[in-house]
Amino acid sequence: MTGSPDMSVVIGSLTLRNPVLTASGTFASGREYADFVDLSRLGAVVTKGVSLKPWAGNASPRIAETACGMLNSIGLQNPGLAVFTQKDLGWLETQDVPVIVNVSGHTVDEYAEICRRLDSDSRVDAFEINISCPNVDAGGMVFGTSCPDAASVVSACRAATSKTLIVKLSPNVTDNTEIARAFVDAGADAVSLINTLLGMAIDIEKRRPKLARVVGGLSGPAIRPVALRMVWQVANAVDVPVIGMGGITNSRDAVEFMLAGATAVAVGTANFVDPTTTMRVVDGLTEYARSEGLVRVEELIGALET
Amino acid sequence: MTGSPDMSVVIGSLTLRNPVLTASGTFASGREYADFVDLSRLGAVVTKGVSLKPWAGNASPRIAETACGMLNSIGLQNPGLAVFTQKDLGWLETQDVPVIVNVSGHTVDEYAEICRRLDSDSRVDAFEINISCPNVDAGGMVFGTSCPDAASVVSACRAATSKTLIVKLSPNVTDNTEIARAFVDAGADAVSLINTLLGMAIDIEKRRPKLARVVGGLSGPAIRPVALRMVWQVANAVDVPVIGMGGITNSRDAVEFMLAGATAVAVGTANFVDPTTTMRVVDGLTEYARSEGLVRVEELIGALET
Amino acid sequence: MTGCCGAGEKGHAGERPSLERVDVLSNERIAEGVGLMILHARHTASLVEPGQFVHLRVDKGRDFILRRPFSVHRARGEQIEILYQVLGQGTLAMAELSCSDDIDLIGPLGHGWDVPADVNHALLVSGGLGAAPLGGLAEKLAREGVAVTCAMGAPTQERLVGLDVFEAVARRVVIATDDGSEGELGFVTGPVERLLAEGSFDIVYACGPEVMQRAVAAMCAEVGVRCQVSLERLMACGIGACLSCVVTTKDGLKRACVEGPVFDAEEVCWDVSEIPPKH
Amino acid sequence: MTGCCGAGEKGHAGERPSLERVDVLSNERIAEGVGLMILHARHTASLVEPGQFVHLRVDKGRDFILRRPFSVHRARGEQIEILYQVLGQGTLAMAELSCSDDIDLIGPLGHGWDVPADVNHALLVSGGLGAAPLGGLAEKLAREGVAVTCAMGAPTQERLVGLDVFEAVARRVVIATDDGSEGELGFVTGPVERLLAEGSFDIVYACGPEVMQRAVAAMCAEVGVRCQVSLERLMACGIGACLSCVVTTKDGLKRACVEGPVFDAEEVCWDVSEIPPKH
Ligand SMILES: Cc1cc2nc3c(=O)[nH]c(=O)nc-3n(C[C@H](O)[C@H](O)[C@H](O)COP(=O)(O)OP(=O)(O)OC[C@H]3O[C@@H](n4cnc5c(N)ncnc54)[C@H](O)[C@@H]3O)c2cc1C
Ligand SMILES: Cc1cc2nc3c(=O)[nH]c(=O)nc-3n(C[C@H](O)[C@H](O)[C@H](O)COP(=O)(O)OP(=O)(O)OC[C@H]3O[C@@H](n4cnc5c(N)ncnc54)[C@H](O)[C@@H]3O)c2cc1C
Ligand SMILES: Cc1cc2nc3c(=O)[nH]c(=O)nc-3n(C[C@H](O)[C@H](O)[C@H](O)COP(=O)(O)O)c2cc1C
Ligand SMILES: Cc1cc2nc3c(=O)[nH]c(=O)nc-3n(C[C@H](O)[C@H](O)[C@H](O)COP(=O)(O)O)c2cc1C
Ligand code: FES
Ligand code: FES
Repeated sequence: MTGSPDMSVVIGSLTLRNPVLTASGTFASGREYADFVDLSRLGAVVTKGVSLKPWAGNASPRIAETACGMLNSIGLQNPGLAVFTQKDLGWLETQDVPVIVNVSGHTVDEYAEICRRLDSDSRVDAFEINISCPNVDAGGMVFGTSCPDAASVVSACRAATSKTLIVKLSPNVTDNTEIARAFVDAGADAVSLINTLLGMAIDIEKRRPKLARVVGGLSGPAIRPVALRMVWQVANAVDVPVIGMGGITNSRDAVEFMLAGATAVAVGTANFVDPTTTMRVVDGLTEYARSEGLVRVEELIGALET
Repeated sequence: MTGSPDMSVVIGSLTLRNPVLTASGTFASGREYADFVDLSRLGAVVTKGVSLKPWAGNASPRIAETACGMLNSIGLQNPGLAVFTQKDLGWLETQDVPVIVNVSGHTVDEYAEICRRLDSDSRVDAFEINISCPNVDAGGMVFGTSCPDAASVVSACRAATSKTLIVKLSPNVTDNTEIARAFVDAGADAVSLINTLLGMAIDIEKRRPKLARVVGGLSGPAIRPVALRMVWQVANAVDVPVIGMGGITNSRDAVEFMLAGATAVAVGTANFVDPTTTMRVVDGLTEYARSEGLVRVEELIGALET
Repeated sequence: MTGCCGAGEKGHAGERPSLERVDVLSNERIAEGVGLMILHARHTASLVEPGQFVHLRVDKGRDFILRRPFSVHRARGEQIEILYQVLGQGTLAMAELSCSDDIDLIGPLGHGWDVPADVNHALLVSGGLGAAPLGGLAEKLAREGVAVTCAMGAPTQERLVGLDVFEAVARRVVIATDDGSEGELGFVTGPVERLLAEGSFDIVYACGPEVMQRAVAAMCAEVGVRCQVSLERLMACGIGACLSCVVTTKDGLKRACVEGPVFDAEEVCWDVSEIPPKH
Repeated sequence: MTGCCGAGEKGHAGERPSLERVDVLSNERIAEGVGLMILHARHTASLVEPGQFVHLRVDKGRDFILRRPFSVHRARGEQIEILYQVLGQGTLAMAELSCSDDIDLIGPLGHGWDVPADVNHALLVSGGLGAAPLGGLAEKLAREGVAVTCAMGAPTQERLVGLDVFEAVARRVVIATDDGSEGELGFVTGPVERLLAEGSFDIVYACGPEVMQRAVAAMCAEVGVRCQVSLERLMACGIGACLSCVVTTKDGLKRACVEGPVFDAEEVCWDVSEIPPKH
């Protein structure tokens, strides 16, 4: 079609047909959304976090609603790598969409082992290393907030795979730019942010936390300004592509993240609200690019004037 | 009145008639709110940040609205200590309410000097040291995110005054408990939190930040879960009273903060939405204490069951 | 443009949930704190089975963001009925909807009541709004020639809902209220125990507060009668993707939105408390 | 319970702003993208001076939280009129209000137009919705025997508002539209320049886009005629406490919500850009 902008973007060795991804843990592996979303129109599917062995996750209640947001303490419940490889990758193979596997672990070795085992699996296009989940005791955010530890996870994964390696950053830190630089030095091809902000809610009648685990991760529109600020800071600090997320609900939000420096964006909590959100974002972003007369959507990346 | 709960709480050497304060910068010195609020029914007025010399603040636009919240980059505009002492304290003297002066500075000496000059002023009941403002380049958050620097501000202020010293914490850090402990060691009688979360918003038509200063502080209901979590963490980490704030809109929110461990609460952004919010919170909190059969509202402090 | 999408993608045209814009046909207060909303939901109405639910969006432009799950009380023609209790901001917003407003829903969702082929006489036990997902079941059982007895519990007579539906099709309806303002005084578990002792039921369907369901499940186990329950969990996605709604079962964690909300009572690990705090 | 509170606390009973619950008496689309809302605001209506504004709350339970400032177009009896342009979520929510809805406002607020005692002939210059705060001023001037001439600018004839009010009291009304669909083609600054050249005005009151006000201020300075302008700033509190609305003046920063929105054009440092980004 003449006049229609080139929507593709590049992350590591991957070329995505457009910059719209799903945020890990909010889209499972996509099967549940296939009734609402044409997966072949997504930039990529980012899977739910997968660990080597099955994880049971946290006790319920696992979610609580907050002003323009929600808290979750799912705790990376997943059936483990073997089931994931068979069931989820088996299904994703039948879909025409790049697959980014979100990797969780309790130890450096666990993270690396998952990358190693999937390195030769052609159904996997990239890894997103989740060292920033606020909902697990060992691993997760403990790694994500301390530079040396986290960087060693990244180095180990780098050594284990030649596929595109994305590292997901925690927002619960003083300075994300420093951490992002350490990850890039350790071999990350791209960084993604933000994971959820650690938060809490209380039932005042019962005088108990609304989440069984007491604290959980805040996501949704409420966190968008914080996410956007961090994407802007990190995009200005590193030379690799940044995948931006946090409260994206429509294509206008996606444009904000790209202007701030994101090469791609991911839609998370908004999938729960409207399961067709990713499609609306793809359509709206394309329309915006067209109306702004862009040849390539990449022209938006970091195009903020300050 | 028999059966009515004792609403007073103690912060340092101050006994407040109830736990409801105003959050600095959202209530000026109270004069503008006197049409809507009976100041003698507040626990205390916390003034707008005051610096030694006049500060011009940041360029406009200084605010932007976000989902269930707002960004501000006022930048501590204030006429300086001399004008403050004459005008604001002069007016506050005529009101029957304790006064907590929020102190800003560019250097350790500036903070201490303000405390020193006001130490003998009987119109001042306590200081809140703001080393956590995200909106000024020197001072402010730079201090608030680094332990040794911030602790030296607190020590210097401690040496300069025998009045109650409250230190206000930044939420933009990895671990607030560590910082809070350092402040208490340096002489703080209480800590208050949270200040605003650093955030950003973009006008996609103009491709420019919505705030002239690019980034600003996020406040309002959106940040409440993060604020509550931090109050809970800090209250469990230090032995001094904690003043909780961040998105408090009604008395139910105030109860959440007290259950999480706050001795007092402050109402900020909600004043802009409904200038009578503090009065509603005082009434609602009293009613809640009564309906729960409390003798003293203090029974709520940290009464969360986890 | 989004409208009813996706159906058919998997070759099961019409059997999959879809996102449907629906019109409110009526919305009335029918008991103390309880509303009955009738929606024109062509797709869902034609497919929904008793015990399934819809995920309603009532939050557009509001300060809360999640959908709210509601059982379909009854489906008739192109319409579905929702019986809802006004509890918090979501249901308050629902109560403000009026005829001609349009909202959207995802449906039909979940696994509804199973009716084994050999069932002759079923006992339906409801507590409060637990009557909601049992309405369509009662009608279906009656249509299929299964004898239906209902035991209904409610706090007060003013808060008893669904009675007309049950009375129209049930052989017998027994009522208990906490204050005795209708039927006998006490919990519904009293009459249930007596009814079970009569020994004529080959299945029990229960919905209501989780403690009530648990007690009914225990009584059924005691007398060896099959029992199905419909469990409530906090739900974000409603379609099986987020894992916020898990129920601990003897086979591990199951999602209430896909594998439930109806579960075999025997399957459920009742001692694990997962009930969301309700006022 | 909160209702109209505070007034009187300072002994200026009735001269202070108050928080007022008000009923919407009517709310109609009167031009392309423009609504006229009439509110029953007893307190504010009795006190408001031309050029003052009210801070409207239209956000209850919505995903945006701040009030929205609007000039009072005209006050009559216990009613006030608000002329508003639908721009974003706040004004969209306003457009959805209907008769019998109740909202709340803080008012009257700000410093309105000053009418010096020696004024004989005033020129009122409006650009688009700039007509809003000038409506009441035109009527007041006419009542006080001051001759009024109006120069109105608008993008198109469909978006010209306030004409009837001006025509009822003004000696002369000159119109310019960007597309020439009403009056002359071009910006309102064209006719203003010619009018000023006539030399009969002893004051100019201007409201509209800031570039227009700035241009008018410059022309007035040129010919030595006093000029007042009404400036818009983003406002959080609206009552002088938050410092979000500052205007850079020759005497330093002033708050548009208290010292303004009307300023002496000479006072304003026009080269400092503080205009909020409007689409
Ligand atoms: C499959 C399913 C079917 C349901 N069917 C019905 C029905 O037919 N009629 C009916 O009245 N209610 C039904 N519910 C419960 C209904 O979803 C909640 O009452 C409703 O979401 C509360 O929304 P709210 O905004 O008014 O309350 P909120 O302000 O969100 O919460 C009020 C209280 O209700 C609890 N609550 C919130 N959401 C849920 C939820 N999803 N499940 C259980 N408790 C919740 C909260 O923890 C809180 O204590 C069903 C729930 C599920 C999971
Ligand atoms: C003292 C004063 C009097 C005003 N009187 C009128 C009036 O009589 N009629 C009228 O139509 N408008 C008036 N305005 C402007 C009006 O307040 C804004 O258009 C309105 O708040 C936009 O709200 P929204 O939610 O629809 O737009 P938003 O979605 O909030 O924003 C849409 C656009 O309008 C801009 N905007 C938002 N708030 C303001 C504001 N307070 N001032 C200026 N621009 C803003 C935003 O930056 C954005 O670009 C006045 C403003 C002030 C300060
Ligand atoms: C229910 C839920 C589960 C999540 N699970 C994961 C996960 O497994 N791995 C991960 O890296 N992030 C996980 N996240 C974080 C999201 O991917 C995303 O970073 C975050 O929610 C912010 O985006 P949003 O505001 O658009 O949801 C989860 C978020 C939610 C809400
Ligand atoms: C407009 C504005 C100005 C503020 N100015 C100050 C200040 O001068 N000193 C300070 O310590 N905090 C300041 N704050 C932070 C508030 O006191 C409070 O910590 C924060 O807004 C969170 O509370 P809230 O969500 O209730 O507003 C300001 C906040 C706002 C919104
Ligand atoms: S609600 Fe998301 S999996 Fe059940
Ligand atoms: S709007 Fe707050 S000072 Fe003007």
